[in-house]
Amino acid sequence: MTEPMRIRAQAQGDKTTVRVLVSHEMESGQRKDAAGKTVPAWFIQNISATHNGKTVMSAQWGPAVSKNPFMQFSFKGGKAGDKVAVSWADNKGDKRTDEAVIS
Amino acid sequence: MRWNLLGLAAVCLLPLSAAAQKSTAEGIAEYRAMLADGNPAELYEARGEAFWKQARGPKNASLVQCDLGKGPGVVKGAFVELPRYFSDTARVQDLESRLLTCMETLQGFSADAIAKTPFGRDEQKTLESLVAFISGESRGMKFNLPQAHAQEKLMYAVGKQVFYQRGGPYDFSCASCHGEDNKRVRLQDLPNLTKNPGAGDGFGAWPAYRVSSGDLWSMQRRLNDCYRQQRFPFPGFASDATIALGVFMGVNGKGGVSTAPALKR
Amino acid sequence: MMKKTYKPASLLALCLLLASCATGPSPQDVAEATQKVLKSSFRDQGIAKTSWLDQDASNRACSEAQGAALDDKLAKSIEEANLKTVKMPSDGKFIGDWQEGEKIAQNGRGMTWSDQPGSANGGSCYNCHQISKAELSFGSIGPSLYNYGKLRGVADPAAVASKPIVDYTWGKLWNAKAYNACSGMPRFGHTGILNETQLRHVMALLLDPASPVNK
Amino acid sequence: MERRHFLATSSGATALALAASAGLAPAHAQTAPVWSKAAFDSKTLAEAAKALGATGAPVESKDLILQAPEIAENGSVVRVGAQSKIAGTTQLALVVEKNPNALAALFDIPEGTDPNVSTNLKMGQSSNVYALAKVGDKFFYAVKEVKVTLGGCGG
Repeated sequence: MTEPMRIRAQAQGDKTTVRVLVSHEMESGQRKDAAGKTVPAWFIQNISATHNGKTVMSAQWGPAVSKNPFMQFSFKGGKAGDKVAVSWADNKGDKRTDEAVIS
Repeated sequence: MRWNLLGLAAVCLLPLSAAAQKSTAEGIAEYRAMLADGNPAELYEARGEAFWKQARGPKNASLVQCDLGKGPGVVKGAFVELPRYFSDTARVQDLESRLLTCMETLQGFSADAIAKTPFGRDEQKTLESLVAFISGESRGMKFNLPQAHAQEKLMYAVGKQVFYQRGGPYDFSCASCHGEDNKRVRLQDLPNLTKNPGAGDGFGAWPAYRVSSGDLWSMQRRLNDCYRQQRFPFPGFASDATIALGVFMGVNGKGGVSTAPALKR
Repeated sequence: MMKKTYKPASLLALCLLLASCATGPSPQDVAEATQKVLKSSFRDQGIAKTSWLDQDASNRACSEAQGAALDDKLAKSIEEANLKTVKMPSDGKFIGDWQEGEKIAQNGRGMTWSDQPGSANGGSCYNCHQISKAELSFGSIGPSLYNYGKLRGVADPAAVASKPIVDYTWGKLWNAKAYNACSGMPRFGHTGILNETQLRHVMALLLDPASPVNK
Repeated sequence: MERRHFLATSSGATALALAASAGLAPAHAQTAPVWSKAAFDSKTLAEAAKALGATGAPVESKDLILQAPEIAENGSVVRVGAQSKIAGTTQLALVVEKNPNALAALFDIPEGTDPNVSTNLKMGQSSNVYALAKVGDKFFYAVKEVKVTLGGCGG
C-alpha cells in the first residue's frame, strides 16, 4: 500500500519551488535482518513531476536515497492555483501520483 | 593517598581543544540547518490526522470526541498542557496514555494490549502518527502544564526523584546526561532538563522524526530508549515513572516553545 | 475605614492559604509514592532486571542529593568503601594493547536489555570523553583525556616513577567512586562491565607513549 | 495518465539500461521511464559519467555548486544539492564515492527547470561526494568531503 506524498509548491516571481516528501522505505539492499538475512532492496527508481502536462522534473533514484525521501526543485512558469503532479514508481512495481496546488 | 590527589588535579587541568570542537559544532549545526526544511514527520502528521478522524476499532468510532484535557475534540493547544490530571481516569496522563484511554473507551481497543505492543507495530504505529498530528497542532505554542491538582504536584515531585534515581550496572540516572548545561554525548547536545531553556527545548522537541531509525518516535519511545541506554530495567509503556518524568520535564520547560514533531539524529 | 482594614486582613488569609497549597506533598509522601511508582513501572527484559533498581550506599546518597554535593563525611565514607573494592591486576600487568583499547573506547554497546547475555561490553569512553585527536565525535560529560599519560609525565608506564599514576588510573577505571563519591563514571571493574584484559587495553590507550592519545 | 510512464519491469529496465550504457538513450521520462542500471552499478565518478555517456573524464568546474554539509550527524540522512550555473545543463547527478553504488540520484533538467536540485542521501561512511553535470556532451563535476560521525550512545 502506498501513502500520500506531501507536496508543497510555492510560486515566487516567475519561479515555482516544489518540495516533495515521499513515504517510502527505500530499503538499500545492504541491510541484514535479525536472522542475518539480507533485506532485499526496495526503492523508488523513477520520480517525475508535471505542470500543466509538461514534465518539469524527471529523476532516477538508486537505493542510496534516504528513507522517506525528500526532493526539491524549481521551474519557471507556474502560478498560484496551477496544479503540480508528482509520480513515483519503485522496483517492486508500486507507483503513486499525487497533486498539489501552487500557492 | 597522595597520588590520588595528584591524579585528580591532573584530570582537572586537562585542556579542551576549543578550536577543533568549535568547527565540529558548526559543522553539525550546518548539517541540521540543511535538514530543517523537509522533515518527514510531516508524513506522520498527515497520517495521524487521518487516523484521528477515521472510524476504527471494534466500536468503529473515530477519536474526534477524545478529551485531551481541553474538552472533547479540542486538539489545538492540548499538547502543551500535557501531562495533566484527568478526573475520569483519576490519573495524571501524558499524551500517549491519554490516547490509550480514548482508543479503549471510544474505539474499543484494549489499552493494555497496545501498551504491550512493540514500538512501530500495529496500533503502536497508529499511536505514533497520532502523537505527530496532535503535537503538530500545538507547534509554536508555549508549554504551560497545569500544577493545580494535588496529583499533578505529587507527580512532579515523584518525577524529580525518578530523574535523579541512579541504578543499573552503569550507575546512571537521567541526570547523568541531562542534569547540567552544555554537555554532549558524542556530538549530540544534551539539554539540561532541570530548567529552561534545556527543559523547554528538550521536552518540546518530542515526538520527533529520528533520522537514525527513519521513524517517528513518541516521547514514550524516547524515554524507553533512554532507559535502555541507561542500563535500567524496562519501563512499561505509559507507566507512571515515564509520566512523572514528563511532568517534571514539562513543568521545568514552562514557557518554552513546542517544536514537535521535530527532527532528531 | 472599616473596609480598609478588612481588606489587607483577607489578603493575608488568602496568602496563607495559597502558601499552604503551594507547599505540595510532604517529602514522606513523595518518597513513598516514588517507591510505588518505580515498582509498578519497571519490569525485567532480557538481561536487564528490576533488581538493577536496588541501590548501594553510593547510588542512594547521590540520588538523594539530586546533583548537590554530599557532605564531606558522607562522601569520604563512600569513597573509602569503594576504594576497598578495587582489585589490582592479578598478574601485576597493567598495560595491554592500545589499539584494542581504542576499539573498546569506541564501543558503546553492552548490558542493555537488547544485548545478549555474555557478549563483550564496550567502554563507551568516547560518549563522554575526548580521547584520541582523530575521533571528532566525542562527548563532554567527562574531561578530555587527550594526552592523558603525557600530561602526567608517563614516559614509561613500567617505570617506578609512573607507578602512582598507573595505580590511580587502574583504580579510577575499576571504581571511579573511590575517588569521587558521586562520579558520573561507571565502575567498570566493580560492576563487571569490563574484564581485566579489557581494562589493560584501555590503560594502554591512556598511558602507552605509543598510543595516539599521547602524541 | 502519469502511471503509464512507469513501466519499470526488471526486463524493461535492463534493456533500457543497456541502451543507456551504450550512450544511446538519454534518460527522459517524457517518452518512457528509464532506470539506468549500468549507471547505478558504477563504483566511481568516472564510471558513472561513462555510463551516462561521457567519452572523457569529467572536468572540475567552479560553476557547479555542490551543497553538502562538512560533517553529518548521521549517515542515514544527508542533504545534498547540486546547482549548475553552466548554460545548457541537461542532467545533474549526485555521486557518493564510497557507497556500494556510487551514483545515488540522477535528475533530468528539462527546458525551463532550474539546474538546482536537492535530496537526502544515505552515506555508509565518510566519503567524497560529487555533483556531476551534463552540458551537451561534456561532463563537469564539483566535489566535497562529507565526514560521517558516530552519534548517540552507540548502543
